[in-house]
Amino acid sequence: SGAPAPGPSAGQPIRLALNWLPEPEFGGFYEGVLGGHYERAGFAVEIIPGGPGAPTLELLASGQAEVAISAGDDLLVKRSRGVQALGVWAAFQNTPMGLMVHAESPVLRIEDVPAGAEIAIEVGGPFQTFLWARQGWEGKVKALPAAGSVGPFLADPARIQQAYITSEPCVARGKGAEVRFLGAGEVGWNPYGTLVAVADPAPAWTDDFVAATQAAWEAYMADPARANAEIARKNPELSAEILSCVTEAQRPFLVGEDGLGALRPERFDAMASTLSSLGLLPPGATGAAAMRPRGAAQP
Amino acid sequence: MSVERTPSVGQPDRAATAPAVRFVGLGLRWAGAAAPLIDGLDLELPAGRVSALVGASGCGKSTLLRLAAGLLAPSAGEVRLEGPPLGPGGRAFVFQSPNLLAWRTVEDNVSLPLQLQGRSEPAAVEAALSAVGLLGARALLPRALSGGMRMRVSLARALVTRPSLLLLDEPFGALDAITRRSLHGVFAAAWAERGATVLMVTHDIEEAVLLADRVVVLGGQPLSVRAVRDIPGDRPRPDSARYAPAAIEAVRALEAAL
Amino acid sequence: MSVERTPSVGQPDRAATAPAVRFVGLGLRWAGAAAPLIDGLDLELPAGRVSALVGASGCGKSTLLRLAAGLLAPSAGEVRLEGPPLGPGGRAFVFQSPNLLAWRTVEDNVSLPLQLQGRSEPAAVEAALSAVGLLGARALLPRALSGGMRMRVSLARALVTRPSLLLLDEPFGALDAITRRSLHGVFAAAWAERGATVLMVTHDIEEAVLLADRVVVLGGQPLSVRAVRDIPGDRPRPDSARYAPAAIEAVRALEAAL
Amino acid sequence: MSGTPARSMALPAAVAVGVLVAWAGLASRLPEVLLPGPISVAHAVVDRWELLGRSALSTAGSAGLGLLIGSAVGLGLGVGFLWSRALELAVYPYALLLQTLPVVAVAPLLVVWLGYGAPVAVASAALVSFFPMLTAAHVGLLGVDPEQVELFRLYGASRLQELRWLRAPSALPAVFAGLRTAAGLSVIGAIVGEFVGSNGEPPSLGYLVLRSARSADTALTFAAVIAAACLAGVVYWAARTAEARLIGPWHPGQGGGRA
Amino acid sequence: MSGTPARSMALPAAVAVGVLVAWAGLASRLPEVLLPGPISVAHAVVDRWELLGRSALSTAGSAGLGLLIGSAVGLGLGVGFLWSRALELAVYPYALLLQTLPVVAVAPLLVVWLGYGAPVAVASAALVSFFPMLTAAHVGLLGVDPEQVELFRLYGASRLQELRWLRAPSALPAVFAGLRTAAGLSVIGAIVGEFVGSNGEPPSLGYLVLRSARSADTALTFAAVIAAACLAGVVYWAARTAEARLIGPWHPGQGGGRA
Ligand SMILES: Nc1ncnc2c1ncn2[C@@H]1O[C@H](COP(=O)(O)OP(=O)(O)OP(=O)(O)O)[C@@H](O)[C@H]1O
Ligand SMILES: Nc1ncnc2c1ncn2[C@@H]1O[C@H](COP(=O)(O)OP(=O)(O)OP(=O)(O)O)[C@@H](O)[C@H]1O
Ligand SMILES: [Mg+2]
Ligand SMILES: [Mg+2]
Repeated sequence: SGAPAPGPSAGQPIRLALNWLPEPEFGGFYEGVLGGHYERAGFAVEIIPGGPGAPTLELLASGQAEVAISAGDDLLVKRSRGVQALGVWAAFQNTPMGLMVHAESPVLRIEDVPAGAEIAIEVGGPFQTFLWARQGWEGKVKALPAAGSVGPFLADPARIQQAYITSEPCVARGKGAEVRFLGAGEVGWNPYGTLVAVADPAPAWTDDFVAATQAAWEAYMADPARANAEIARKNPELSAEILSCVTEAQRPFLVGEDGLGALRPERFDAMASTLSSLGLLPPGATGAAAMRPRGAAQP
Repeated sequence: MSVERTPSVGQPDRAATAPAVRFVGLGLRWAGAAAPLIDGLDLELPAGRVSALVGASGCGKSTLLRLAAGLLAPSAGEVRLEGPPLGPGGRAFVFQSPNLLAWRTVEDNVSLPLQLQGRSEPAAVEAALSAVGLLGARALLPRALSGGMRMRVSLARALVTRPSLLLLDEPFGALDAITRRSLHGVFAAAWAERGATVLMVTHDIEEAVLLADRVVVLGGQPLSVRAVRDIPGDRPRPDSARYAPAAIEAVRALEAAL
Repeated sequence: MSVERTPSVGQPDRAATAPAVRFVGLGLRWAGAAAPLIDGLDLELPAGRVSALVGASGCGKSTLLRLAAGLLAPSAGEVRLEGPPLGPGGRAFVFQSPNLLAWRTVEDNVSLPLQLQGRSEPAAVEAALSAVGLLGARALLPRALSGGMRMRVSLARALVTRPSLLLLDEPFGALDAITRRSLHGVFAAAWAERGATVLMVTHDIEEAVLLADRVVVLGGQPLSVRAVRDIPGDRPRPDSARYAPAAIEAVRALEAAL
Repeated sequence: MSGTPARSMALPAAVAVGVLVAWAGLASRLPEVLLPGPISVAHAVVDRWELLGRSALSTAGSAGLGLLIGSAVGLGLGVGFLWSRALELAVYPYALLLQTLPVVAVAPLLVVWLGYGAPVAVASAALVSFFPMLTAAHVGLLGVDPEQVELFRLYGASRLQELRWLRAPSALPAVFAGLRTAAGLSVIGAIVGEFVGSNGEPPSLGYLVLRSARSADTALTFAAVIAAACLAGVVYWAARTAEARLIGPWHPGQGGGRA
Repeated sequence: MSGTPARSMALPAAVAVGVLVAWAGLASRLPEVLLPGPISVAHAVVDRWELLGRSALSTAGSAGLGLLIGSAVGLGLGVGFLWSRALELAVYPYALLLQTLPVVAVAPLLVVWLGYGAPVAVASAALVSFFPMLTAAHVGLLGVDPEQVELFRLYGASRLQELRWLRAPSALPAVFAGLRTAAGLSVIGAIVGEFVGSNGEPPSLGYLVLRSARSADTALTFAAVIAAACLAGVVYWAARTAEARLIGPWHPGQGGGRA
């Protein structure tokens, strides 16, 4: 970044809305606060945990958050429905989403799912729509509503279930099940995860915030202990085993071929065309405008 | 329930199917009341006869009728119905308020007691309705009736099963002189036909003397029998019997006891 | 609402604060009824006087009282209250059924009309209760009252505001002779004190002749006036006035018209 | 005295216009994904008319059947409670448990037992509609004139006769009041059941709400919500009509009694 | 005639034992993650006592406040409907809409307007408890003895006086019947609100159900469900007690009127 960005006034307040409960998938943000990365960059960050269906982009759009954590597909769809938001950084280079099967299952890759199988999944969600369209599962594989519990999965060794690498596999392992995680990225569904979004047009402090975030996440990757302790405090239902299981399991998904945090316009365009082929975006939609490369000139 | 039945013990002829009503050492105390309403009352009302109960407002006449019907359990003593057992339609009660089922027409209110015994006797219903002069109102709902009409429906309902024990709580209270006189006739005819034991609460001593074989004056706290007077002479008596010197004397005497 | 008020036009003295009630070409047809109940009825009931309405059960007496009170709108004609305007407590109605509020004690039922006018007059309530002999029952709820006691509460409620227009629908119907006689006294005293216009429905012609200045016999379908008879002599009349030859004659004549 | 028909329709019309204007105004200041405006919802209704219709029919079936089952169980239990205080003490805690049961919590169980599709929706509708009916029956059957009970006793009426000819008719006003609540609840109950138990075959309003919410198609979500309200409206007015027919002629609360 | 206390407690005890045995039997044949047995649920209750307690308190607060708001709005609207048929026609459709509104469908709106946490739960509880109260008020206020209305008219009582001294007390039995339903609904309403609008601060039963379901801690789910039912039980019995106090002395349905 060559041009000297106008320095933010001391303690620029940032409300950062998470799209889930405090968990390791947000570890870097906690590290950013605890390790003083944000403070040193002139930000006073308040992390607002979310929950199921947390409307983070909506909070951003209605001015109740300055930074919203979202996902690549979500951002594109909501932009098309009136949310003025811009992706500026992403923790997960590869989507943490995928399918989970029992370890003894003959299904080794998503393509192996046989006709007649049943998958518990967020029915009607973009991933399900994508899978059925792309894999030709329409009429062959049954989509069962995932009721937010891994109970039925554990009870049935033949069960296939939608999962996040940051959650269900570790829960299942904690319950003594051996499972295999089949990442969605391998079959072409790969939106960025834990995507940092700010208002569009981007506020002046964006680059400084992104830089601080990058530093914080690098620190978290190096030593997650302090942030994880904070996460455990905020989310006491998370057992120590699951916490460390998730922290390790998510690593490979965080760093992609572009390193940590990068955004590539082509991937947004690709996701946009995938979504429009699924009818979730108007035909011919492009995605690059939904992101801003690091250090882009201020409007 | 302390209502007991003992076998008939030589009642007069016409009482063959009707019970005598005997209150023995009867006591009643309302929940939460300081003093008992009734305390050790003894009274016999003969089988197959008409007994009239008179007494001040609030003294306990309706309560006594409820006890006789077995609708209220006495706190002490007992109510004995002496005579042949009563069938389910053998007993009838005309409550002080008409107590009609709001969702039934006049006709269906009157046929209720028959229906409860699985009987369907349109002729009996029609006869009862015509006796109280309500044939024209048979299809009306209670809300469209006048006060007196409601009372008459209640009377018809009581008569329709031709009961052996008839308990009447101020049945003619809200009726004009003519309707009343015609109902006296209906009542007398019903009685003559069946020879029922009748207990009738009335506030009208003249009426009591005209209609009853025995008039009981009640009063006091706790309730006691102030006077009992048997009225001689066969019934039904013509309305003019009201003006007979013996009747006038009886009325005077009973009023004095009130 | 067709109840109108016209200014006082030379009423007798004691009627200074009480209205005359005049029915002019009155008509009433119940919804869904084939024939009208009332059709072109004309009748005047004098101010500050007691008028008794008698007639067969179901002929329309209660309905006429409701019309006079403005509780029912006539289908034709009008009801005129001629005299000074009535205040909110200037009118009282004793319904044929006691119509008490189940959740209020006797005392609170009686004080209701005062309360509705924002008045609190414990002395007036106490006086009304004592007049009907219910001081001892003041704290009871209606469900613990006998039929006659309920009626007396309703009477006390009507008297407590000392109304100028008092509409009574069989107020003494369910009361024993003694209670009744004592209430006649109460009623007479209330009337003497205030000189109210009273319309009283009764089924008892003797009572009508004893208590009223004018007795109106109603009947027929549609309702018409069968006879009107003014009863001379100052009121309140002693109970013995019942046996005066003129009174007996009046009763006979009115019964004949019934 | 409810005024002329014209006057009585003026306020509803004014309110409807007011609601639409307020909605449109609010929507114009919020992103579409949060609150779509009336026009885009209308568009969604028109465009997806067939899907909405088919979904509404299927949800209506589940709600109706659930309401039927819930009412039957609720009214039956109400009679049981009438006849046995011990039964009431024994069963009421479980009735409360059922009323407060989050369907999500037992969704896996329901699905295992009933399979996917309408049965879960029916069960969920029955679960929520049963309690108001139970309460209504309980209150209505007990709230009978004691003197009329005496009348039935006097004639030696059996419990069943007392129920059939006295308590049941006299409980009707209370039961219909319960039915008004239960009618709407059965619809939302079915929808919640469809959230967790429907796999899109057949399409249902719950599935549609969930699906459109997931794909941020908020206009369709709102269209489905409105369809659900219309459904409830139909059940509700059917109940009101039955009520007017059955108890209108004799119950003071019906018809002309208005202030 | 409800028998001796001993007899009247025998059935509840028997049913309770029966339910426990059936539950344990069923649970032993199903995997723990689907249906935990009574013993593991009891363990969960004991182990997580503090968390359950804190969550229940927070949910109770939301449910109670929601019930209060819902009741106030429902009763107020009931009075409005009494006074204006036009208002009834104008507003009833929206009341129905609110009753059938899936909270999920408007969760983002609620969160944006109210923020995370208790406010969404309160709103959701108010949404579901308002309709039964509206219906109860509507039915109760209209179902008054017409002759008593005449009495009030005669004395020139104002609308407000008629409401306060006649219609309101005479509507109490119906309103309490509505309250019984609304009490339980407010608890489940709060829980549903917590599903969609809670971020775990403070912990609440809805959050706990969701959380434990996701982590397959079904014993905790069931413990939370039972806690919710207990909550509803407390509200319910409070309502019943108030009912017995307020209308018991004069209403036939109360106390001794049992068959
Ligand atoms: N709400 C109503 N709807 C239809 N018809 C009614 C209604 N109220 C009364 N009636 C009819 O009007 C007639 C007159 O009734 P009303 O109550 O005035 O009689 P009444 O003279 O007071 O009789 P009673 O002495 O028996 O009280 C009756 O025939 C009755 O059937
Ligand atoms: N359910 C009840 N609970 C308590 N007290 C009651 C109850 N019913 C009646 N009483 C009281 O019992 C007494 C007698 O009542 P009852 O109805 O037998 O009188 P009654 O002689 O029929 O009077 P009336 O001629 O006025 O009808 C009254 O003083 C009344 O207050
Ligand atoms: Mg009596
Ligand atoms: Mg009358």
